[in-house]
Amino acid sequence: AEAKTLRWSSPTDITTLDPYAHTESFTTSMLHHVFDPLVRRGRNLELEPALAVSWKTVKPDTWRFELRRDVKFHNGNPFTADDVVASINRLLDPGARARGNIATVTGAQKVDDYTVDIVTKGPYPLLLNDLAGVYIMDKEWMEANDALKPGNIATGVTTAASTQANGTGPFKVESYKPDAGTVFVVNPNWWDKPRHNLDRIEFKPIKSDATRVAALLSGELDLIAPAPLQDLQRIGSSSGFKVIEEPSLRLIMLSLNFRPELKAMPGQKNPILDLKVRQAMWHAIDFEAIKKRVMRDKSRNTGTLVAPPVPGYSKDNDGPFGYDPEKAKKLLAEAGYPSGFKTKLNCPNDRYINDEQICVAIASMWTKVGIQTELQTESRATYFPRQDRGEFDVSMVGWATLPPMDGFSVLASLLTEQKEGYGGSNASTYSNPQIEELTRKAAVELDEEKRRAMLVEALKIARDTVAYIPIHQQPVAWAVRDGVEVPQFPDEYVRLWFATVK
Amino acid sequence: MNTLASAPRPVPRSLLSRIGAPISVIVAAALALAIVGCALMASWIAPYDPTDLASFELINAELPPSFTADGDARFLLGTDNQGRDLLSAMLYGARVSIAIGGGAVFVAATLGVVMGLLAGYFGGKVDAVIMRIADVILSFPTILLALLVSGIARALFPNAATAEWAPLILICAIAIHEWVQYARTVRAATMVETAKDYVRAAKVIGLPSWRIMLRHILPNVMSPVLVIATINLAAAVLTEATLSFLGVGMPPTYPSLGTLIRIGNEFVFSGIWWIALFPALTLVILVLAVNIVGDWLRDRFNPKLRVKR
Amino acid sequence: MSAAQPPVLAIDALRVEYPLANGAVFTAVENASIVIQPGEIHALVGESGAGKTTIGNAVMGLLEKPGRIAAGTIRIGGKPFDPLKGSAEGVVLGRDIGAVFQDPMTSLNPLFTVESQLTETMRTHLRLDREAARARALELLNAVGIPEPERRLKAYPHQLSGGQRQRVVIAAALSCDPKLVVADEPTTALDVSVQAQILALLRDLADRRGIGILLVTHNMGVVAQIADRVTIMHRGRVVESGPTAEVLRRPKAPYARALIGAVPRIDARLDRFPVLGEEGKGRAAEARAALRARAERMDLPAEGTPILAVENLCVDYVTGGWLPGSAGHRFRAVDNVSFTVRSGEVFGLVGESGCGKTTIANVVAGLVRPTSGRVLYAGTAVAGEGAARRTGPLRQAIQMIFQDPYSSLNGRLRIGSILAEPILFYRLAATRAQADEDVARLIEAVGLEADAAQRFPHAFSGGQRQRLSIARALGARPKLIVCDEPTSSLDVSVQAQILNLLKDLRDATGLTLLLISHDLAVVRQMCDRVAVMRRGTLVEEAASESLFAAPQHPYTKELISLVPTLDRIRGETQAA
Amino acid sequence: MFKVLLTRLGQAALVMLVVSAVSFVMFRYVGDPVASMSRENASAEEKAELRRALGLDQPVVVQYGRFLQRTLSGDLGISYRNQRPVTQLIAERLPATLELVLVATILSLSLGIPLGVLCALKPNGAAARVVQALSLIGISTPTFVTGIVLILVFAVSLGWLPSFGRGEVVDLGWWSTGFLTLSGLKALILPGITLALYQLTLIMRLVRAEMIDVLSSDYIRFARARGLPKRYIHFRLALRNALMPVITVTGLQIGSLIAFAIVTETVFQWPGMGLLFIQAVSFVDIPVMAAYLLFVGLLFVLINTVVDILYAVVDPRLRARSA
Ligand SMILES: Nc1ncnc2c1ncn2[C@@H]1O[C@H](COP(=O)(O)OP(=O)(O)OP(=O)(O)O)[C@@H](O)[C@H]1O
Ligand SMILES: Nc1ncnc2c1ncn2[C@@H]1O[C@H](COP(=O)(O)OP(=O)(O)OP(=O)(O)O)[C@@H](O)[C@H]1O
Ligand SMILES: [Mg+2]
Ligand SMILES: [Mg+2]
Repeated sequence: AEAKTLRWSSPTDITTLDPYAHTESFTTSMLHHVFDPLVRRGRNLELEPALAVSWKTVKPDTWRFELRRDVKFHNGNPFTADDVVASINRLLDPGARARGNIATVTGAQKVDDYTVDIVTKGPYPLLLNDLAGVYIMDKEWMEANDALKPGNIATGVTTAASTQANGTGPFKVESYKPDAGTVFVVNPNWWDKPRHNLDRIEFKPIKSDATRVAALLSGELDLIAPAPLQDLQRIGSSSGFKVIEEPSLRLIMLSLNFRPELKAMPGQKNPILDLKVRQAMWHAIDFEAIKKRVMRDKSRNTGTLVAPPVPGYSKDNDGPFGYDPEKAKKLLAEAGYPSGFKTKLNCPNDRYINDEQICVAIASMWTKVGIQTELQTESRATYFPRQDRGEFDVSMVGWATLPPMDGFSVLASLLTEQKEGYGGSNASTYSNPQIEELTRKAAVELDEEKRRAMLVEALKIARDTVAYIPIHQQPVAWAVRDGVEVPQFPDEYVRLWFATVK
Repeated sequence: MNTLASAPRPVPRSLLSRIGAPISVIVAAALALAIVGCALMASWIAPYDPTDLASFELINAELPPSFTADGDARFLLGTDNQGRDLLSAMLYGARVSIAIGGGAVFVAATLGVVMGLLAGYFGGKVDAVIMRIADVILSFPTILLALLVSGIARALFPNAATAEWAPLILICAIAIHEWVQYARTVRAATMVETAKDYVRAAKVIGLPSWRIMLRHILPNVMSPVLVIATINLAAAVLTEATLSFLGVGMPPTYPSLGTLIRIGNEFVFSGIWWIALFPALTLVILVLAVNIVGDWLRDRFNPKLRVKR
Repeated sequence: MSAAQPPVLAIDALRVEYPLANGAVFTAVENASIVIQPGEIHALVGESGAGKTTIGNAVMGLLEKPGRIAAGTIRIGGKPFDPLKGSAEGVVLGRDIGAVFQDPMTSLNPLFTVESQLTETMRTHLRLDREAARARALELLNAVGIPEPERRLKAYPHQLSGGQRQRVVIAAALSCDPKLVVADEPTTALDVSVQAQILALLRDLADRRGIGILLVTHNMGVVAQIADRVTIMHRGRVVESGPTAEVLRRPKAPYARALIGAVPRIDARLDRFPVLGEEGKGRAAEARAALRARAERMDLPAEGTPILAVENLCVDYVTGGWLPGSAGHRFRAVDNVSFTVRSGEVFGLVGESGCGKTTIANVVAGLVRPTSGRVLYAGTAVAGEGAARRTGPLRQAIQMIFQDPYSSLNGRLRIGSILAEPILFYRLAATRAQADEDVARLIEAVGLEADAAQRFPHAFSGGQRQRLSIARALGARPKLIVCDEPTSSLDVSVQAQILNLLKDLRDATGLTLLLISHDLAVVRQMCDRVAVMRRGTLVEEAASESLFAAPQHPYTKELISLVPTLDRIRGETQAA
Repeated sequence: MFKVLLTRLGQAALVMLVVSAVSFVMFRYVGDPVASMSRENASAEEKAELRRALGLDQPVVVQYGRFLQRTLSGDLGISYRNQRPVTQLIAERLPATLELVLVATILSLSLGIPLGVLCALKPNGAAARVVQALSLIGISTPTFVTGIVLILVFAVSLGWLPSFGRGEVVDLGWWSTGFLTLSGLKALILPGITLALYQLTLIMRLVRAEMIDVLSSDYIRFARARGLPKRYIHFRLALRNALMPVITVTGLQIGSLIAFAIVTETVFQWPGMGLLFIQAVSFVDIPVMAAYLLFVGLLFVLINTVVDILYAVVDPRLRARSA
C-alpha cells in the first residue's frame, strides 16, 4: 500500500527532543509521539495505563507501578524498571529544567525488573496526573550517548538527547530541523495497537497565520492547528477542507490588582479592593457581544475559573453574572465612585485568541459605565514578565490547568498568596483565608470525592469575591483537508496516534 | 545693440504656471495637502471620535461601507472590527501616521545628512568614528531599538500616558535606526564633491567647514537624500504599525493607518476587505503624491533642469 | 580645395535664443552667417559672451537646454541641419564632426581613464579593435605633445594638468578624422610651445586632409598665425568677417578695430593694457573706479620685502592602486622649487603645460599638502613643515583664482550668493543689502551686468565664468592673489580691463599677485619678476624686463621665440 | 593595504564590543525569558530559581562580563528556544538567507537599474510614469500584505509555486542549497520578489535621480559630441557616475536583508536568519540574540568595508584619498 503521510503545521516549533530539558506544552505534546509515559491520557483525557499496566499506593507516600512487558525502544533495547528509575533520577536531577513537573516526587526504586516504587514527599493526590507528562527514556541508550544527565534549555546544557530521541512511542524521529521541519516515521514495533494509519508525519512550523491557511488551501498541508478564527469561515466554505473545533481547557480571565494603590491612580485608595466595584466591573462587560462579534460564536462564556472537563468544575458556579451596565453604575455609585475611576488595562496581543480585540471591547464597555480605561497591549515577550512583576492594574490571564489538568492548579497558582510554593501566578495579590486553608487541605487529600468538593468550594468563594473576572473558554480550532480524521482534545495537544488519512 | 531682449510676451501668467509645475505635480500636491489637512483637522471633520472608548459599540463591528448592499448609512466607509467608524479611525490614524512617519523621516534625514557630511568631508578619524557608530546602529533592528528607547522612556517617566508619549518614542526609535542610510549615502556623495573645484574654491575663501558643508556641498548631495526620504516615508508609517503591535507604540485604542492596515489584513480572507483597503489606499495615495512632488522638487533643485518645461 | 565641393559648414542668418527662468528670452546669437570651405581654418573671435560657443554648440546640435535655434539654417557638408533631430542627415557626431569643448576640465568623464575615453570613440566609428585603437590613441597623444603617453593613457582626468586635459580632448576630437572640427578655444591652457605644436597639427590636417576647422579663440596671435578667414563677433552679432590678413590689417568695424588694437604686445612693456574705447566710461568703469576708491592701503610689510616664500617645495602625487592603502605609483610633480614674492609685486610663473604650476598654486592656497619643503607668508609657515592652521586673517589674505572657471563655481548656487559669500563671511559689508551692492559692483567691475547675480553659473559663457571667479577672489579683499590662468578665456579687450583693474588695485593697495599664465605677452606687461618652470623644476628666475630682453635658459628662449604675434600673419608669410 | 585591513579589523572588534554592551542593556527591556520558559503553574520560587539559573538575577554588568568571558573563549551559548549551539543555528540559517538575499538583490539590481535609467531618459514618458507609480504602490503596501497576496495568487489560486519553506535542499557539506532542485528554485521565487520590491524601488528611484543630474553634465555632452552610441553613453558612462548612492544603498540593504528580512521570512516561513532572529526576540532567547547581534555587527563592518573599497573602484578620485 502507498505510504500514508500526514503533513501538518502549527505556529510553534519543537524546542528540543530532550523531554526533561524544557517545560513547554507544545514540545511535550510533540514528544509524546516518540516517548511514552507510565500513564497517559486516553481519547477522553482519562488517565489510562501506558508503560505501566497497573498501580496502587502501598503507603500514602509510595506508589507501586507494574510495568508493561515486551516493550522495545526504537533502537531495539528492551524496556525495564531500570529505565524508569534512570528516567526519574534524570528528571530529579537539579539540572533538569522540567524537574518542577514532579515537584513532590523524591525518588524511584526498582522492586524487580518490571516493578517500580515511586516515593513522594507526603500524600499527593495528583501523582498520576504528573506522571502522564514524564516520558520514559532508555537507560542503556543514555549511558551509551552520555546523556544520563539532563539537558536544560535555561542553563544551556545539551546532550545527545537534545537532538536525538530513542523512545518507545508510536513514531520515530527521522529528522529534526528547527523552523524547517521535523519528520516522524511510524514505529512498527509499538506495544499498543495503532488506531492510526500513518506511515509518516511531516511537521512544518509556520509562524504566520495567513501563510499557514494558504498552505493548507494550496494543498501543501493536511492539517493546521490552530487555524486562525477569522479564517474559519472561509476554510469551511472552501470545498475539500473542513474546520474542526471544540472548546479548549484554556480559560481567559481578567486579573485584578489587589494592592493598596492602582498604577493609574497613584496616591489614592485602590477602588478595586471594594467588592462592589469588582462586581460592577463584571456586570459592565457584555460577554455575549464579545462572543458573537470577536469570537465569532466559537467561544463558550463562563462564570468560573476552570473548564467543565477539569476536576473542580461545578455547573452551579458557572452561571452568567449578567450584563447590566445600569447595575454596574449603581454599584459603582454605592461604592463611592459615582463618576467612576481610572484604571489601566494591559493585554498581550499575540498570546490568546483575539486577545487585543477582546481588550479593546472591554475597555470600551468599561468606559461607558464610567471606568476610564487606559488600554495597553504588547507582545507576550514583554507582557508576561511585567505581569509577573505585578506591574498591571487589570490584565488578561489565560489558564488551562496544564499539565495536571486539575482545578487544584488554579487554587495553587492563582488564588493563593505568593509563599511556600503557592501563588506562583498571583502577582495581583488576591488573598482569601478560606481559600488558603482549602488549598492546603486539598493538596494532601487522597480521597478524590472530598478533594473535588474542596476545589468546588474554593472556586465558589473565588467567584463570590470576584477574585478574577472570567471571560470565556477559548476554542480549539483546527482545519484539515477532507479525508483526514484527527480527534481534538481540549488540552490542545495534537495526538496523531489517533489520526487517519485517506 | 543690447540683445537682452525681453520678448514681447506680457501674457499674464497664472500663479501655477509661474511655479512651473506640471498638472501631475499640482494634482499630487493637492492630494497630499488634502490628506494632511484632513488628518490635521480630524477632530473637527471626523463624524465620530474613534479614540473615545465610549463612542462605539461592538455590535456595530465589521459593517460594510454604506454604499454597498448591506451597508449602514451611519458609517460611510463601514466599521472596523471593534465597531469604530472606519472613516473617523482613518482620519485620526492618518494624523498619527503622518506625524510619526513625517517626524521620523525628518529627524533621520537631518541627523543622517549632518553625520554624512561630517564623515565625508573630514574623512579619517571623524569618518571612522561616525561610520562605526553607524555600524553599531545597523546591527540592531528597529524593533529592538524601539524596545530599548521605549523601555528607557518608561523607566524615566513611569507615569507618562502612553498615547501622548508614544509618537515621540516612535519617532526616536525609527529615526535612530534610519539616519544611517542617509548618512552613508551623503557621505559617499560628499567624498566626491569635496574634491571638486567649487569646494576647493570655498576653502580658499576661508569659509569654515560647516558653512562649506551646508551651503556648498549639501545642495549637491541632496538628490539621493530626497529619494530615500520620500520612500522612507512609507516605510516609517508601516514600521510604526509593527512597533505599535509590539507594544512600544500607539495603544490599540488609538489606531494609526498602519495599524488599521495590519488589523484589516487579518480579515481580508473572510471577505471583510474594507478595513484594510481604505487605509492602504490612503497610504498609497499619500506616498505616491509625496514622491511625485519630491521628484519635481528635486528637479527644481538642479538649476540646469529648472527652466525646462 | 575644389570649388565643386560643398562647404563643410554653411551657417546662414542663425539666431539662437535662451529662454530664461523669468520668462524673458535671451538672444545669444543674432543673424550670424559663416561659411567654411574644405581645408579652411575659420577663426571666430570676439568679446567674451558674444555667442561663439553657442554657435559651435548649435552646429553640433548640443545647445544647452533650453537653448534653441530660432531662425536661420545650418548646412553641414551641404546637408541641412534639422533642429528637431538635432543633427544633419547622414552626419555623425564624432565621426564627421569633431568637437573640442571650451572647458577641458569638465569635458572628460572623471570615472574613466584617458584610454577608454579616447579609444571608445575610435572603436565606435572606425571599428578598430582594442589594440589598434590603443595604438592610435598613443599616436594621437604624441601628436598633441603629451609626454609619457603610455602612462597618461592609464591616468584619470583628475590626474592631468589643465593643459594635458585639453590636449586629450583635442586628441579625442581628431581621433576619427572628422571633416569638420569645431575647436572652442583649444589652446587656452597650453604653453606656447605646445600651442605651436597643436596649431601646426591643425594646419597640417586642414592642408592635407581638407578638414574644415571652426576655431574659436581669443588669441589674436593664433588667428594671425593659422586662420584663413576670420569672423569677429560682438554681442551676438557678426561685426566683421573676411580673410585674415585683410581683417587684421584693416579692420573696418569699430569694434574690430578696437579689439585688434587691444592685443597686448610682447615686444615692449607698456604702462597699461590698451583697452577698447575710453577706459573711464560706462558702468563697468565706474564700478572699477569705485573698487579702487574703496581700497585702502593695506598694512603690509614694506613694499619690496618678501611676503611669500616658497622653500624647497616638493609635491608627489600617488596614482594607481585602488585598494585602500595600496602603495601605487609616485609621481613628482614639483621638484625642489624655491622662489620669493615680494610685497606689492606681480610675480609671474610660466612654463610648460603640466610642469606643476597649478600644483604650486594649490600648495600656496592651502589645498594641497606638500611632500616636503614649506611655504611662508609674511614670515609664518602656511604650508609644509611647521605650518600652523590657517585662521581668519591669514585665510582671507591669500585668495586664488582657479584655472578652471567651470567647476570652480557651485552649480547649485546663484552667482549673487557665490559672490556675496566672502563679503558676508569676512563682514566686509555691514548689511545684506550693502553686500548685494558690493556684489553688483564686483560683477560690473569685471564687465558683466549686475543682473547676472540672479543667474546660475551654467548660464554663463566660459569667459564670463572666469570673470566671476575673479570677482569672487577680489570680494574677499585679499593681500595676495594666486591667479591661475585668470584671463585665458577672455578676449583681449576684457582681458585688458581686468588686468588693468588688478594693476590698479595693486598700485592702490599694495596687493601682491602670483600670476600663472601661458600668455607671455600678458606676463611681460603685468609682471615685475618671472619664474620659468619645466618638468617640475624652476629653470630660470629673473626680472621681467631682463627675462624677455635676454633670456638665459634655452627653454626660456624657445618659449619666447614661439609666441604667435599679429605680425606673422599666415597669408602674408606664405606669400612672402 | 594590510594596515588598512588591520585597522578595520580592530574597528570591527570595537563595534562588536559596543554592540554586545548595548545588547545587554537592551535585554532588560525586550522582556524576560522566564515567562516564556516556565510552566503555567510554576511557583514563584521555581521562577526565581529559573531566573538564577539563567543568571538574570545578577546585575547587567556581571551578566555582560560573563557573556564576554564565554564569548572570548569561543562559546556563544545554547539557544533557549532551540536547544542547540547558537553558532550552529546561525551557520544552519545562513545559506537559506544568503540565497534568498542573493536572488532578491540580483532581481532588484537587474530590474532597478535599467528601469531607473529608462525613467531618467524619459522622465515624463508614459512608461516611466507607470513604472514609478507601480513601484511606489509596491512599497507603500506592507510586506506582509504583498507576501500574502503573492501566496494567494500563485500558490493558492494558481497552484504554481509553493507557499512556504525552501523546498528540497541539497546539502553540499556545510552549505545547503535550494539552487539545485526544481522545488528549491520554485520556492525562491515568491519570497525573492517580496524581498526585492523595496530595494528595487529604492534603486530605481536613486538611479533615476542621479542619472537626471549626470545626463545634464558636460562630460555627457562631450560624449554625445564624440558620437558614442546612446546605449553606451547611458548605460556605461552616465550610469557609472550615478552609481555611488546605489552601491551605498545596496550594501546597506544586503546587510539588513541578511540580518533582518524578518517579515518576508516569517510570511514564507523561510528558515533563515530573519526568522531565527524574530523568534529569538519573541521568545527573549538571549544567547541567540546576543550572538546574533555580534554576528550582524561584524557583517556590517565587513559589508561597509567592501562598499568603501567599491567606492574607490568606481571613482578613481577617491583612491588618492584612501591612500
Ligand atoms: N591628482 C593628481 N594625481 C596624479 N598626478 C597629477 C595630479 N594632479 C596633477 N598631476 C600631474 O602633475 C603634473 C603637474 O600638474 P599641474 O596641474 O600642476 O600642471 P600645470 O603646470 O598647472 O599645467 P597646465 O599649464 O597644463 O595647467 C602633471 O604632469 C599632472 O599630470
Ligand atoms: N544656458 C544658458 N542660459 C542662458 N544664457 C546663456 C546660457 N548659456 C550661455 N548663455 C549666454 O549666452 C551668451 C553667449 O554665450 P557663449 O557661451 O556662446 O559665449 P562665448 O562667445 O563662447 O563667450 P566666451 O568667450 O566667454 O566663452 C552669454 O552672454 C551667456 O551668458
Ligand atoms: Mg565660449
Ligand atoms: Mg594648471
